[in-house]
Amino acid sequence: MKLPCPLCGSRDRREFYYMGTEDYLTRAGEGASLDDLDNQLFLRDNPAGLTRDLWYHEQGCGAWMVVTRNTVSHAVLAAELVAGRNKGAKDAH
Amino acid sequence: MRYSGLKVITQGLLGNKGWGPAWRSPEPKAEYDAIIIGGGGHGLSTAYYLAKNHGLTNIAVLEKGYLGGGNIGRNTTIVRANYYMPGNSEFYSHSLKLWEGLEAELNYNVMHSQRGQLVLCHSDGQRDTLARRGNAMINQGDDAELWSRERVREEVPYLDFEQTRFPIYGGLMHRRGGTARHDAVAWGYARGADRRGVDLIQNCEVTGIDIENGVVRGVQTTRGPIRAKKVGMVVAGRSSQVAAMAGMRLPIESHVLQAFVTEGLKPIIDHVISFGMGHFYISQSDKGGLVFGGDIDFYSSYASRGNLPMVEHVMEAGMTLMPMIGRAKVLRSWGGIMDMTPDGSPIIDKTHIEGLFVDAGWNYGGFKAVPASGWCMAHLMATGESHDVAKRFRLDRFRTGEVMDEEGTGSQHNLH
Amino acid sequence: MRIEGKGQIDRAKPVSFSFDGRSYQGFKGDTVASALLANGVRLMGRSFKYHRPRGVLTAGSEEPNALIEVVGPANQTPNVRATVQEIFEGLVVRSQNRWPSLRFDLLSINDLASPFLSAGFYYKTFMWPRAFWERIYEPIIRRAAGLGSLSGKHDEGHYEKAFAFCDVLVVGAGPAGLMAALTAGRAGADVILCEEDRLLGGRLPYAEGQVDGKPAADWVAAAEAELRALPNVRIMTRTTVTGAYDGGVYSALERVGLHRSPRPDLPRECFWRITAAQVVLAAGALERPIAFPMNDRPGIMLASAAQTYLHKYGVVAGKRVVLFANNDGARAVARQLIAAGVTVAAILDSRSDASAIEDCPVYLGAEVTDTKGRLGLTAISGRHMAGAFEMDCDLLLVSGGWNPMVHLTCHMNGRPRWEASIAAFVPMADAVPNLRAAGACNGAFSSLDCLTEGAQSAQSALQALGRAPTEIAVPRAEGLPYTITPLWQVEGKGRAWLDFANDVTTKDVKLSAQEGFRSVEHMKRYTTQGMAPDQGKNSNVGALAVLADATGRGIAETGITTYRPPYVPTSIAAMGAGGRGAGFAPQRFMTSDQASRDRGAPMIEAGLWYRPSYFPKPGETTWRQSCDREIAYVRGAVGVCDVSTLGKIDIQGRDAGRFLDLVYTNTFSTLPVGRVRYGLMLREDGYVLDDGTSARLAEDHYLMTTTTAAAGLVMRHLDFVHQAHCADWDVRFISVTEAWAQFAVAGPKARALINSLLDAPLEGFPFMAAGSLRLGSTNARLFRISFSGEEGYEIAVPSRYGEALFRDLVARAETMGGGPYGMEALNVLRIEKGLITHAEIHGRVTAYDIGAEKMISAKKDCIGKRGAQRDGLHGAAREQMVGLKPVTIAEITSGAHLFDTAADLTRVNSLGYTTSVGYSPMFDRHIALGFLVNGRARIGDTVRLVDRLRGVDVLCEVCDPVFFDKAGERLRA
Amino acid sequence: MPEYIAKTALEGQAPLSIAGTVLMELDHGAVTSIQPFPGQAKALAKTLKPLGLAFPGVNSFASKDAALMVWSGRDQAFLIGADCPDLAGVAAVTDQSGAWVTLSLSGPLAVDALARYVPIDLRLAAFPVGSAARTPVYHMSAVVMRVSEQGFRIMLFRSMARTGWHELEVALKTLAARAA
Repeated sequence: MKLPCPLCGSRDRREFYYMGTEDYLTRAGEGASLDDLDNQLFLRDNPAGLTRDLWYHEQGCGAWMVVTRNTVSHAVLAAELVAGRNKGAKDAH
Repeated sequence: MRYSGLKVITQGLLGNKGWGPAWRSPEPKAEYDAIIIGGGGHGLSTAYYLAKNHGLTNIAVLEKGYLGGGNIGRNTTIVRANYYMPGNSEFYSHSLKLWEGLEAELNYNVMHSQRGQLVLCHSDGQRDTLARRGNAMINQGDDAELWSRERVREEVPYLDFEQTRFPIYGGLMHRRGGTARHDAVAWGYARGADRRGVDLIQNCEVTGIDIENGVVRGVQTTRGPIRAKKVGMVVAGRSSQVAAMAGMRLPIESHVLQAFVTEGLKPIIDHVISFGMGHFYISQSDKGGLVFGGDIDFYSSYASRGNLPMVEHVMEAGMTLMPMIGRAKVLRSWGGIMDMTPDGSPIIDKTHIEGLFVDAGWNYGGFKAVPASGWCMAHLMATGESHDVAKRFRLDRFRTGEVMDEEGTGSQHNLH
Repeated sequence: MRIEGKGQIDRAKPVSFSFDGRSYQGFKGDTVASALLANGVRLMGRSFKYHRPRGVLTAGSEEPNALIEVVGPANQTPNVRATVQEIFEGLVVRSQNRWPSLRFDLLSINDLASPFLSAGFYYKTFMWPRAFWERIYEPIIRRAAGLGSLSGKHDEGHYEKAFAFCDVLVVGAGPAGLMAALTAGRAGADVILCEEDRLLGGRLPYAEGQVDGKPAADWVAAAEAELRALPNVRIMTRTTVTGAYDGGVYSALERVGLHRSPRPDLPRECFWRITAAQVVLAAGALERPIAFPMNDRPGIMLASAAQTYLHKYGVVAGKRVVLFANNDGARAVARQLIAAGVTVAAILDSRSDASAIEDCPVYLGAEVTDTKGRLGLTAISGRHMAGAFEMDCDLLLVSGGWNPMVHLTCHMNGRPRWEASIAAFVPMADAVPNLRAAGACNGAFSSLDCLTEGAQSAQSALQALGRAPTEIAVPRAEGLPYTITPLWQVEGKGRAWLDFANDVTTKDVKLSAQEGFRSVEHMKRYTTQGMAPDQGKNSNVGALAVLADATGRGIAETGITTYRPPYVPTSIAAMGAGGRGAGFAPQRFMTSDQASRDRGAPMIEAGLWYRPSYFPKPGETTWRQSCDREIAYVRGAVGVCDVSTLGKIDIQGRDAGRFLDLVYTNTFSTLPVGRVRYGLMLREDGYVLDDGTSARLAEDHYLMTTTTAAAGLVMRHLDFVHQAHCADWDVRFISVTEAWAQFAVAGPKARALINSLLDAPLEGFPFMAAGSLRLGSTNARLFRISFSGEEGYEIAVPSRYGEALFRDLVARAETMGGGPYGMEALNVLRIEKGLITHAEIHGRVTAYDIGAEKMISAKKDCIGKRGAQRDGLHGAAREQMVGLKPVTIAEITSGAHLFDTAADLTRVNSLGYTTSVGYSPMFDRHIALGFLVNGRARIGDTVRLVDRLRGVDVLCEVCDPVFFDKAGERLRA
Repeated sequence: MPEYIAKTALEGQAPLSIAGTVLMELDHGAVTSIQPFPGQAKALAKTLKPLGLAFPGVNSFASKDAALMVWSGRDQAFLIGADCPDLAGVAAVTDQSGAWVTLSLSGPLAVDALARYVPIDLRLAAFPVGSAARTPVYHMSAVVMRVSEQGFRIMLFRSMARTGWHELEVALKTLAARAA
């Protein structure tokens, strides 16, 4: 399996750490409801099909990325930097 | 037809013409008292115990493909009761007791083999953690022995005691742990349920769950609608999809777990052995193949196949622990889809919809749970109350924080 | 029997080898199978279940019968295909799964009992009495089952793994593969051509007719020469592509040293991970047998195998040959044998409408219904259009048609499609992204079709790569259509084998259907059809045809079981190459490593690191003596310990303090420069992730430390929090764990030791101070922190100076009555002070549990704050950290459980457990840290500490986890 | 006042030469990590200018005289073999000199030896001279640089230097045995 690191390019899956879906990006901070926490940490759509999940280029550049992927075919469609997800990756070196 | 050695001989003399079908192939009825979605190990045992323990016989098991085609047909067949956390401890203890009488119960040889499971430790800290677990097992009424390095060496001399990367400090021996013939468990329960009148309906996919005013009314299937007062979702590996039909979002992420079997070999590994540092476990099937596995591939997947990094990791772990298996050749690899929960423990609970129940989230550990899962799910569906040994398997425990995180790895689904 | 003038073997190089203790001679290029056949040996194995005598069926890796053990100097290798293993001088092989000998195998008694050993019989018996399963039945079954045996000794062979990348991977070097490689190679693409055999060409050299106007073998040689001359083409022979994985990754197994005499550093096998942008699958097809009664005797082989033995090895395995086939293609084998001077007694063609014109008798509408010969074929009987016949023969060639090798196209869950015109499964297009099947594996069987498809698929691959297609002239070749009339089974009295290796017969499949195991998956699992070493390559299609017949369904509807990797069985050692011994994970050594070893310290694993356990002195006979002495250094003088393995993260930027406030429960933005603070870190679910100290080195500059165990985890966590939640903050961080060597100097004389390094003594450097200093020309950092309860310092220097500083510190300590201390002493010192490690913060522990709930600042949010507020994470029902002291002098253990004194020792009464135990010289007894339900409220109570595994049952007093100097006067001294 | 002796990770390790391929430890001198603060790219470029080096693009390195600057990860580069100019307020800077071992691997077996462990495409077109990658060498985090067609600089954690050396030595011996 290969993943397209937005910085390093196509790399073998063995270079990456997997965390889970992008739900983790929506933080239930202080004062959030239990529903919010449930949605951040526990409950998942868990689709058989397209998903967006978080990978860390641990044996590479150290970037976290959101990967759009198919959980049935394992096709990888896209990847974007977590840090740049709201503004594009323009600041990344 | 009752099975026995005598019957095998008489049938053999008669050209084996007299063996009847192990189960019927009924058409679905329009209505049942209860429907079990999922004809895997857990679904079949739920149906069996609903009939046996609770006298419910107007029930059906709906299976999308063939009976036993899910994880019960693609696991590493390990049976054990070696948990530490309250909740898991009593449940798996109960399950092991059911295993111990399963052949007689089902009149089917599931080849439950209590050859002993040895979990190795590789540091003082790991040994203490194993001891804590072993003590919990004994406190629960199960068995455990703490083996020294020397004892391990006597019993399992082929491990690499000199060069392995993480030296072997000792291990926890669970004598009543072992293996069973996985397919036979599904078939045994299927045959048992069928004989008690349960309709086992294969090639019948559930496409919808009918709910009115918060009460379940039945299901839609590829073979037409079927009404039911109670519906149990027992579809580990597809739990999220089926629950979504009832508008539910589960605390589950699906992951692929690979396993491997080698060509047949003369007896060489007599126990189930688990490597504490490398996520590697191995046993030898009665046919002679080494059956082994490791961790999940770690990314969510429904593909029931994995990739090379984990394959290689598992093989490297095997080579550092027991290099004598190096020349055994892997014949086949496969993948099962695991319901991974945020604490690594399962779910057997009611849902917010009346009459709809869920048995899910078995992580790696579903096979050994088959008898008790069915026992407890049947109890829940029949009585509306959780069975004593499964009452902590609540659906809402993640919200409240009352989790059973055996590994201590936290809420990330894939870390258990 | 050798045929002169035939075979691609080197007749100038005779090779001796031994089989079952007898020496034989073959030639370089021979396999064990070809050499034994040349020597007239037909019996090579015993079947799995009935222990029936077996000879070779095939000439390749799909061989189900001729499995042997290769005996090496240190280890034997079981289940080696005699049809693949090349002979070399001194090779020793033996038969397997027989006792006492191959010719006389006692377990062949099973064959007589076969009526009782039908499919699934074991599910119906061996149930009574229960205890007999493990004690009697299972051991007998296990001993009877299995094939070859492992030696039980460590595999001392050398193996390797490697990565490769290419534009076009061509799998198989038959006509389609050669043509694909030529096409892609000429266009300049990087090509890897993998061929399982030692020779290129596949079956093309055996074909009748010419290619490009010359003998096929010559065309192959020319193609090979051209490919070898292309720098962009890499030819890998003896290399089987074993699996297709995501992202264009293919696994391949190369036999590097298996055909050579062992020698140092020469790997036996190499496991390749090949990444290919495009793939041409040209894996060919395998001939399949026919299930006729007693079709398993030595001397019965596939027609194509006989063709291979003839052309490749110059061997014919009999003197009087009969061919039994249902298709035209097999006739060529008979013709070639006749041309080589072999007697072909008859061609038995099952079709009644086939041609009867050959240079030997041809019988149409013919079927073999029985065979004779205990250890090898002597005669057959059957029927044909004119009636029944009996015939003497010692070699029966069988061809039931051809199965395209669709395997790789199924590795990503693709399903093959039934193609009735060739009575075989063919690949679905696009079953594997960027992979195209060509030639026989795609159901195109003529030489011309193979060459054409090879060229075309390479053209498509080039197009997909964005390369300009080149003109390709496909050479002229035989293009005859393939005609076949399916014949799956022949009715008759005896058993007809489908799966030779697993002894599955047509009766077993029918019984399976009779008992309701009608799904192809049920049939497979019930009968074990296709689960043998050949994974059903020879038998799956035939078996499901029999099942289809038994259940009244078509073959397409019946479907086929899934092919999964690896295509050929692959040794664990090859896939796990490099993992042996220490290779499983990198070894990490501290800068003081050699200095510690010089002092005889046993080094123990701490994660990937090696740390000294203790430093023995002459006269000490137990580790406890050393440990107690080292504790005394710290409590009474000064001890030195390398703590470099702790994670160190350098954090800089205007928002550095703000960032620490987010990841720690407590506040760091208010920490004064030059000070250190203890911090607690939670996971987002509210449980403790890690703890450690962070120092503020400058206004915008912090240095965080983590535990050794969690160093990588914390770095990943910080990266996540930063990139996910505050990417725009002005903060940057990097691991400096490896950059600094850091040493704890602790004890009443610690300050004196530190001062001895300095120009001027330390002043105004209180507990939890941090600063930089210079040691000669070396920069250093000093922190006044303690993990022992004594006045303590940690001094850090750039790693290059680590060893020198450690040796100096130890030498200075020794002059002051102290010295180095190891992990054992460190552990006791910290237990005495109730300081936690990951033994305590084991992932299920909350800040509340360790009495640190107040460290969660009320003034700010932090990671894990919301999670930690949940009801389940605090309250009296939770186990809280306490200290435990035996009431009497007695050894206690970590991992013991805690009970009320009057309670039964049952799970429900277990109130907690111990996590850390050490012998404290200060208290002259063992002390423990542990967790106890509502423990803080129970200080002063007596509980029962029970370790049933180790026979410990001791009354303990519950106490504060800080066993002494709770006020911290000693460390602030 | 003590004066301490500095040691590289593999101090005293003699170069290994197998079939014309040489493995040796390089004393890389000073290594400084440079992580520009947000919005400081221009200021950084200006400060680096006197060195004749720019902050390297992803997957690359550049050298000028004895100095080398290599991209070492997200928002991060290492300046090697030169003193780092004052970057206060411009970039976070740490001394990494002792944190790494640098191995030089060069010769006809270099690519094949590295391909035993490194999961990236090392073909010249994909990884030309001047390329750098953060990628593992077997199980070890590394910075791999291609300095010539057959020459590589490999940076590994100092603590793993012995393992790294051992692995490469095994690969070279294996390749030599294959060719024999």
